[in-house]
Amino acid sequence: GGSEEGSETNTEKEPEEGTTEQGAEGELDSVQELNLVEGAEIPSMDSAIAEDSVAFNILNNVNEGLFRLNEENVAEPALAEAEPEISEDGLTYTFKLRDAKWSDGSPVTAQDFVFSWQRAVDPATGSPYGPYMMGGTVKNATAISEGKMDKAELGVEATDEKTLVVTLERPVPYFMSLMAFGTFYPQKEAFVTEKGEAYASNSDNLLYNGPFMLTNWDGTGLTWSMEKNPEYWDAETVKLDKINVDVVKETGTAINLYTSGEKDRAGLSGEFAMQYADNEEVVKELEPTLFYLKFNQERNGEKTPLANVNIRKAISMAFNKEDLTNVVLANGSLPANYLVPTEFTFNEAGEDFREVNGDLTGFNAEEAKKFWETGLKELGVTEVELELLGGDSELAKKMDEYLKSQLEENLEGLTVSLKAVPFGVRLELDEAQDYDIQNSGWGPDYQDPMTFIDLFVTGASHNLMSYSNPEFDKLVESAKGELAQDLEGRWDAMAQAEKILIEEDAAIAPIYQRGLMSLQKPYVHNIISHPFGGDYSYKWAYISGKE
Amino acid sequence: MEKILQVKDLELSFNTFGGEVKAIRGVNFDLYKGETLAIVGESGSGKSVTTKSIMRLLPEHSAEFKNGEILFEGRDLTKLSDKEMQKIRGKDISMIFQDPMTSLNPTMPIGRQITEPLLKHQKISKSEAKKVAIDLLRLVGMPKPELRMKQYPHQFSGGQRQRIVIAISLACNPQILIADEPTTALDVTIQAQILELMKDLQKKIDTSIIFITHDLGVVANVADRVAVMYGGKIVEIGTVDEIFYNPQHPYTWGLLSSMPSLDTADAKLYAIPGTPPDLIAPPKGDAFALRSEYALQIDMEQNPPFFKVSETHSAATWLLHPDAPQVEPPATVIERMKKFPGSRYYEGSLV
Amino acid sequence: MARYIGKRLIYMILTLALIATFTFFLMKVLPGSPIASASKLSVEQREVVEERYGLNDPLPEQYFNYMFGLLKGDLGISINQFKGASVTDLILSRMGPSAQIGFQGMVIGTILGILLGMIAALRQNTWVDYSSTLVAIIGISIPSFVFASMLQYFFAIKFEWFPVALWKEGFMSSVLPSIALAMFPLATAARFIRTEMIEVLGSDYITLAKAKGASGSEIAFKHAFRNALIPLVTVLGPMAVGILTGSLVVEQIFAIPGIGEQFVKSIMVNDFSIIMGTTIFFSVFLIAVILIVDILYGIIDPRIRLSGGKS
Amino acid sequence: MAEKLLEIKNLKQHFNVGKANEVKAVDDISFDIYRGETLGLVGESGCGKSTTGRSIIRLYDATSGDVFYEGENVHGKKSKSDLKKFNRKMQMIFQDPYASLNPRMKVMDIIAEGIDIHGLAKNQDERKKMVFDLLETVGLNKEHANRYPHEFSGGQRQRLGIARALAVDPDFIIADEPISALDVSIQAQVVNLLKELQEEKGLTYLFIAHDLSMVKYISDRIGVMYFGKLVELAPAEDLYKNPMHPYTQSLLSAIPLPDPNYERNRVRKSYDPASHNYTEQDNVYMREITPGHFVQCSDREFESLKAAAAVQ
Amino acid sequence: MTQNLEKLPKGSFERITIDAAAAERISKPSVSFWQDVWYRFRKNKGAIVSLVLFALIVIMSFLGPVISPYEPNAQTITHANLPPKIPVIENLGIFDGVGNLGGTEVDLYEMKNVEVNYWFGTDGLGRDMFSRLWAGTQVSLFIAFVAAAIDMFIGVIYGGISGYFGGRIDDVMQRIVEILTGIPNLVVVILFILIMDPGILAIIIALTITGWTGMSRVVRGQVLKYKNQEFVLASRTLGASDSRIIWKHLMPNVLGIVIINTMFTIPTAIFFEAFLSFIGLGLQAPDASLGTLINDGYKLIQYQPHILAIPATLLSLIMICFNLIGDGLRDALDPKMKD
Ligand SMILES: Nc1ncnc2c1ncn2[C@@H]1O[C@H](COP(=O)(O)OP(=O)(O)OP(=O)(O)O)[C@@H](O)[C@H]1O
Ligand SMILES: Nc1ncnc2c1ncn2[C@@H]1O[C@H](COP(=O)(O)OP(=O)(O)OP(=O)(O)O)[C@@H](O)[C@H]1O
Ligand SMILES: [Mg+2]
Ligand SMILES: [Mg+2]
Repeated sequence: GGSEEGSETNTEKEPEEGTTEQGAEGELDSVQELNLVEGAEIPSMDSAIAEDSVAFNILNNVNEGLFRLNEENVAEPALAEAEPEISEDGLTYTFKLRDAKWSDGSPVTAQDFVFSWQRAVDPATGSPYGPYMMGGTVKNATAISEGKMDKAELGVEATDEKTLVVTLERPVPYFMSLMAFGTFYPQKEAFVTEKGEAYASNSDNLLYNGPFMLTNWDGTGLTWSMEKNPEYWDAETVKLDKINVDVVKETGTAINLYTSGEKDRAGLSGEFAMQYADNEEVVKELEPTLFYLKFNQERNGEKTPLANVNIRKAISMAFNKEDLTNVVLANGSLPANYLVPTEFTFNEAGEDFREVNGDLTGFNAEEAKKFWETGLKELGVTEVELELLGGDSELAKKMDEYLKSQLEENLEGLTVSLKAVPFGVRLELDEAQDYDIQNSGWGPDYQDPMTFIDLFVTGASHNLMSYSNPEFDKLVESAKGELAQDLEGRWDAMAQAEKILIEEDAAIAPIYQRGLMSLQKPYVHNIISHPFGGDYSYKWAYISGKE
Repeated sequence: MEKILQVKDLELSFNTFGGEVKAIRGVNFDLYKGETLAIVGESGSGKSVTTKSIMRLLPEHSAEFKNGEILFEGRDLTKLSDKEMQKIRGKDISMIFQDPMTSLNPTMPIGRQITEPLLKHQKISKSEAKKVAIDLLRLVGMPKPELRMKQYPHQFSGGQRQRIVIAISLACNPQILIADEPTTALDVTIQAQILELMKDLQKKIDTSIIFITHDLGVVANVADRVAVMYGGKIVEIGTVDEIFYNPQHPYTWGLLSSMPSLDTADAKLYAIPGTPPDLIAPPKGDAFALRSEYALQIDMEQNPPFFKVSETHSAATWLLHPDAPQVEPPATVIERMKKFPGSRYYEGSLV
Repeated sequence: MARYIGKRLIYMILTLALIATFTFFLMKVLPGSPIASASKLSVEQREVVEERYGLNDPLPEQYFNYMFGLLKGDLGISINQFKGASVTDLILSRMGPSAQIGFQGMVIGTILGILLGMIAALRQNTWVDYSSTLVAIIGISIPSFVFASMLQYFFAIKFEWFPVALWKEGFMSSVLPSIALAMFPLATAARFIRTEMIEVLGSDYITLAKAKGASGSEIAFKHAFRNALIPLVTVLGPMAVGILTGSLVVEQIFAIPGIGEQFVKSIMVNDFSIIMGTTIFFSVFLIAVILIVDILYGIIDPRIRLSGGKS
Repeated sequence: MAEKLLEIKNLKQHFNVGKANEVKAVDDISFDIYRGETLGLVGESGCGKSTTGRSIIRLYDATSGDVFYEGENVHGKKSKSDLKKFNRKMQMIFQDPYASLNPRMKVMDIIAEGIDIHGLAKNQDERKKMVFDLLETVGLNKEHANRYPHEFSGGQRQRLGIARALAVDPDFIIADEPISALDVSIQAQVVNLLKELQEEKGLTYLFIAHDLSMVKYISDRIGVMYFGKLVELAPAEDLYKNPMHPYTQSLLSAIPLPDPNYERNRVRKSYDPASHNYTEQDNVYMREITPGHFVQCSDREFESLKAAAAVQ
Repeated sequence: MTQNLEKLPKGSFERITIDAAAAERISKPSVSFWQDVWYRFRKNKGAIVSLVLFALIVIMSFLGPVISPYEPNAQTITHANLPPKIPVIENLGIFDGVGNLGGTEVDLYEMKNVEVNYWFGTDGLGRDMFSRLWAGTQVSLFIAFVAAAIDMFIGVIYGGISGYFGGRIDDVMQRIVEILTGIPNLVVVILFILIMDPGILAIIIALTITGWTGMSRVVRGQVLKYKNQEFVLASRTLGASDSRIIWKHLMPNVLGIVIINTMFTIPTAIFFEAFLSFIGLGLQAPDASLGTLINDGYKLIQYQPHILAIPATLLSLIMICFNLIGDGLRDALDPKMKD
């Protein structure tokens, strides 16, 4: 989850439809080996330190938390034996652990969870995701991460070997899905302390409790494997014996490796998507990742023209998203007129949040012009110059060029200057609020509309554009607080908030929801992709029909 | 005496951006066995080109034989293939160049440079060639030749380098040795040593030498016969005494008079006026006429043929034509020739 | 000779120290924090992290710590690209493939380039000359990424002679990348040698060699070659830089675990210690190449050997 | 003749001082040059002749020693304007007629350089006229002013060099092998020109060469150098007739003369510096043997030379 | 050697007097050094053709965007990804608007109902490649020339000072150059581009930072060679100041090699810009340069080869031109090639 880099569909993300099964489950091949590529190295395999998709993806396959997303992307008990007992107030969860083992043969205990969670919030660990995921959720997490409280006060407790009691700060309806996230995985204290600095520095300095074990990873290398973990409690389900991964940063190279049969999957990013659009082996998927323009209302302590709501509205309506997704991106992305992605969250009745809340804005050059003129009048100017900050990948640049041309064409008197910078620099500029408009993206951290909506409350760490609407804040607050257990009311509040954000305030201008395309050999079956956390599960995957 | 080389009506041009440079415009001479023929003449008169054309060392893409033949052992060198020519070079005819500083390969030990022609032309082993090379170095007066074989040219002085070049040229006991200003870059003392060395060696192996220089003192020292070149032609040829004591061509006169002798008094030196002819558009008639105070009308129109002065002496000047007015060589020349201790100048003995 | 090299080594260390200093302070003015997830970290956490990497010490202290570490061969630890990994180890592990393709590329390129240049010079102003010049120019006109992609497409996918990418089949894996890298030295060498050969072929000692009866090939190889090589040797150093510069593209396209590709990434993500480490490594390499070149120079040209030994 | 124009005292010029490859190019030489005379300087290649000339004219800063020009020390610390003044009085002609003219400049500008530097012409017309006059002086004509050096023959180029030196109207000219690179037939042109100019303008020359016959012809007195030292200095006739130092004798014996009969009978003397058998105690310096004839010798040699001279 | 001559006309043997001045006359017309260079350069066919071609490219880089009916940055998104189509030439089977769509060859113009022609096709945003190509050429050449000019400026001054004053100054200055070359120039350039806002200016400055070292070496070498030449000594004996010697004597002689060197720096600069755009540090969109065009195109090599092929060809042509012009100049300026 987290900020998405540019709009380039990173090769490391290789999702696909949850169901890619070609016909019925055929005969299994005798060799169950899968060959994959990754787009980047593994920066760290320490679940407390991990913050990138590569690491979370591997963690998802070599380790396991209390819950795991299943083939339908529903969180189901994994290391937990069954659904937890939840207290009336929704604040206390009691998990019973099943008899699972670490790859060294020792049992996974409740204490392992306590250790790793405490470790993750401890400021001394420097975990980026620990405080972020646990803060405001697990009791005392925020205070601990700020160094105001001892980590032992964290709301997690092992009452015995197999029982874990979690106390929350507030009721969290989506708490179970959080349990599938890497930061909440257990770590064996004895092992971690024994290894010390060397912990997680290579595949031998790690313990596994998931379907696979990481092997052949030297800590900085471009190649590694995952081998079936015989100690895994559900080893029966796992069919693959081995997964070989190589880091290939050039999409073209990955495709060439795929073509030559060395690799079984290759992502189609950027320009390659349209070239292979009609290929039979292409698998498409819609990701719950949304891209939008952030309008910075205050730069260097001064109000920007974007502080004017009409100007924002004008801009958000002034570009053709259909053309953008069909022609410029051409990778299965959808034009987005919303913040919470489609096919991401569903209510009790199984209705998509999107269907409930509908489109909140849209391309309309006429309307845009009207707003623009009103806005200009209010500002008392005829010309506006704005800087559009974006990523430096080919596709991001191309998209920004398109946006520039569209905006300038549809809004008279607007000049857009483009600024393409590497991801790191963009984060820096974002933090300093040193931009006018930013082409930005966000992927979910858990399966709830809130993962998108609370980004924009006043002062939120991702806001960074001086957007503030008390009404919006209140709605979010209530959804997080008093309505936490009133699922319907909460749902409505979030829908209301999204409306305010986009329709009324045009605080951001949604652009598109990312679609992904990749090539996958027909003999590969059942790789499951997930909307958040680790991108894939290979637990159920198998090879059939290659021989 | 046996003629070892005959150059007949040689004409050669260079094709350059500026046009066709007619560097050699009909050169005739014979070279006899064991003699030293000196070629003198001012800069650009075609001395080097003549000898280089014998060796066929001129740039192939620009130099062009227009006419004539060079007969060596009955074969016309101008018609030989490259392969055949390579067999002759270094073995039958070898060459020494003007500048000892640049004519040795700076990155090759001198031993290898000396043995190269040996290994190339004689069927001998490396160690034998080495022995021969050491002997050669000793012959040219190089101390400690064994040690010096492994050294590089920069470790030798100019005079020593020139000796090495001479050793190389003598390696295969050539029948003809062409020395193109071999001492110009050296100072007088070393020059004298080298000249003595060459004469000694000639006595030992009986080669014929073509010696190019424009220093008349050197000519007097080494030559048996002298050819004077001007503007791409030989204008006078004869034995060394004939040229020095009985010169016939005004250019030869000019040449002789411009050199001060050690007792020339305060009198002004004679200087040939003007500049050498432009060989792209050589003047009609006698090329020297424009600079000569003895010019005749006919010099402007027709090329003078060779007039025989004696069996061994001839000159290409209209002054020798029976109808031409009798002219005296310039006073300075007469003066000087008279003063020479061995002067054989007879007054009024032209023709 | 030993004294000369010793002196050069001391000199090398001085140069390196200056380069390290220069890069160090340059890094400090770079925008962006080396802590990638800065925005997610709380102020307290940030401090902890900065403390760990010594980023909040006063600048001079950081500098001296770094330089001191350098003396011990410690290039620090990676800040974000490989959290906590030793940069020295990282570079050592990535060096091999880069060095192999770099070296092979250099050797192939230089040898072919020399041949091409010699042929061109010996056949000056003929179609042979023109086409060899053309080959050389086209070689450097096509950007290396385009060239590498084409090599991959034709020789790996179409003809299946070599692996497409990855570093798994030993020498075979290194062939295409080496060829891609060879283009630059090839073109440089070809042009240099051609010019130099023409010059050398016009010199007096070549005429003397001809006068000895040496044949065309003897003249070219025995006499002219070594002399024409001398100036080429001096550009070998810059050429090695060219190879390093080109290698990141080639490494990326052939998915080779090399140092060049790694380096650009570290710049993009501001991984201070990797940038520093790699720069220093590159500089060491470069300076070493220059030293080797100078020694080579002396071997090829005896005139230099003497003065080199003296000074 | 008696007026000393230039006094050179204990001039030393060492290169790469303190290094392994130190060269004592000029090693403690002293001599005088009289107004209006030509002093020839001969010696084998590399013996320090050019260095002597260049040190005198301050192209090199002398390692030690003094040069007095009209009694004024020109090697002391001097202001720029003093130096400029001095530059006008002393000029130089160089050996290589090809290297001594800037190939990218027209003859007009080459010759006018001194005029420009010293502001000798009031305006362009005057400058032009001065150049034309100079060209005429050296036997060229004004058409040549618009040409580039490469269009001239060697002798003509050397004359351009002379014209350039004459432009500032000097009293003293150092001619550093002005004819060595020239063809014999052209050497005469240049030498004649130099002589003429001397007569006309009363110039003083230091004439450097290694060819004794030409030096003898042009010089009044001749100095012989050997390895950075002056070994003999005498009136030209005297030196030629009665060379005293063995090196001079060897030099003279090596000059080839354009006379075949003479050449056939020539006996060359060789010089071996070891033959002096100098010891540490020997006081070797220049001593006057006969009036005006100086030879570098030890006490012992001095006695025998004196005796020999007396016999003559 | 015949002595029997046919009868010669009367008066043949009259003595004539020759005017000595006439003998001194130089018959050839006066040519300046540069005329001479030009004369020799003209003889080099390759160089002349290159020069003409390059002039054409420069003219086209200004004219191209004007004669094309489309603005370089104007997007017609419905016309995206069209192959080249040129009215007359299309009959030859090339530039006929036929492109690859899902493995089959179809006339994309017909398919997309495009009435107009794009001579060099369009890119993914429906921009006219023809005008973009020339606009890009303009930018590339501009970068190259400015970089070369600055390079030349710094390199000449630096090398000149270092070589002329020599001694300790030279020592120090050379050490600095050594250190500068010791730092891989990629590092410096990338760091620099990160410090500055990316764009033409950053690229030019980055190129300038290290680019001049080569030039300074060359100039220093030349100055060292010339400063002890006799014509410089002559000027010194005349009392010339350092600046006079540098400007009047050294610079004109160094100029030739500087020009030649520049001929080779220009393509290097163009090339380096292309390389920067590969690693994402090139020009800012939507401006195009040959480098960015090639970089955009190379991923589409199989699908729309023209997007790569056209700028790559032009880049190669420019490189070839400069190299041949450089070679030609070197030959023409070589004093040994005196006719
Ligand atoms: N490679 C060449 N291309 C064009 N012209 C040439 C070439 N070599 C010689 N020449 C011309 O041929 C003429 C004769 O030259 P040559 O070298 O034989 O003169 P030389 O008598 O040896 O003079 P020097 O005494 O200066 O050596 C000259 O005008 C020269 O310019
Ligand atoms: N700048 C310098 N640095 C070092 N050594 C020098 C320098 N100039 C001259 N020398 C050396 O000083 C010695 C005398 O040189 P100089 O040029 O004065 O000799 P020369 O008598 O003029 O010789 P030539 O007749 O060849 O012109 C030579 O050994 C020379 O190598
Ligand atoms: Mg010659
Ligand atoms: Mg000298």
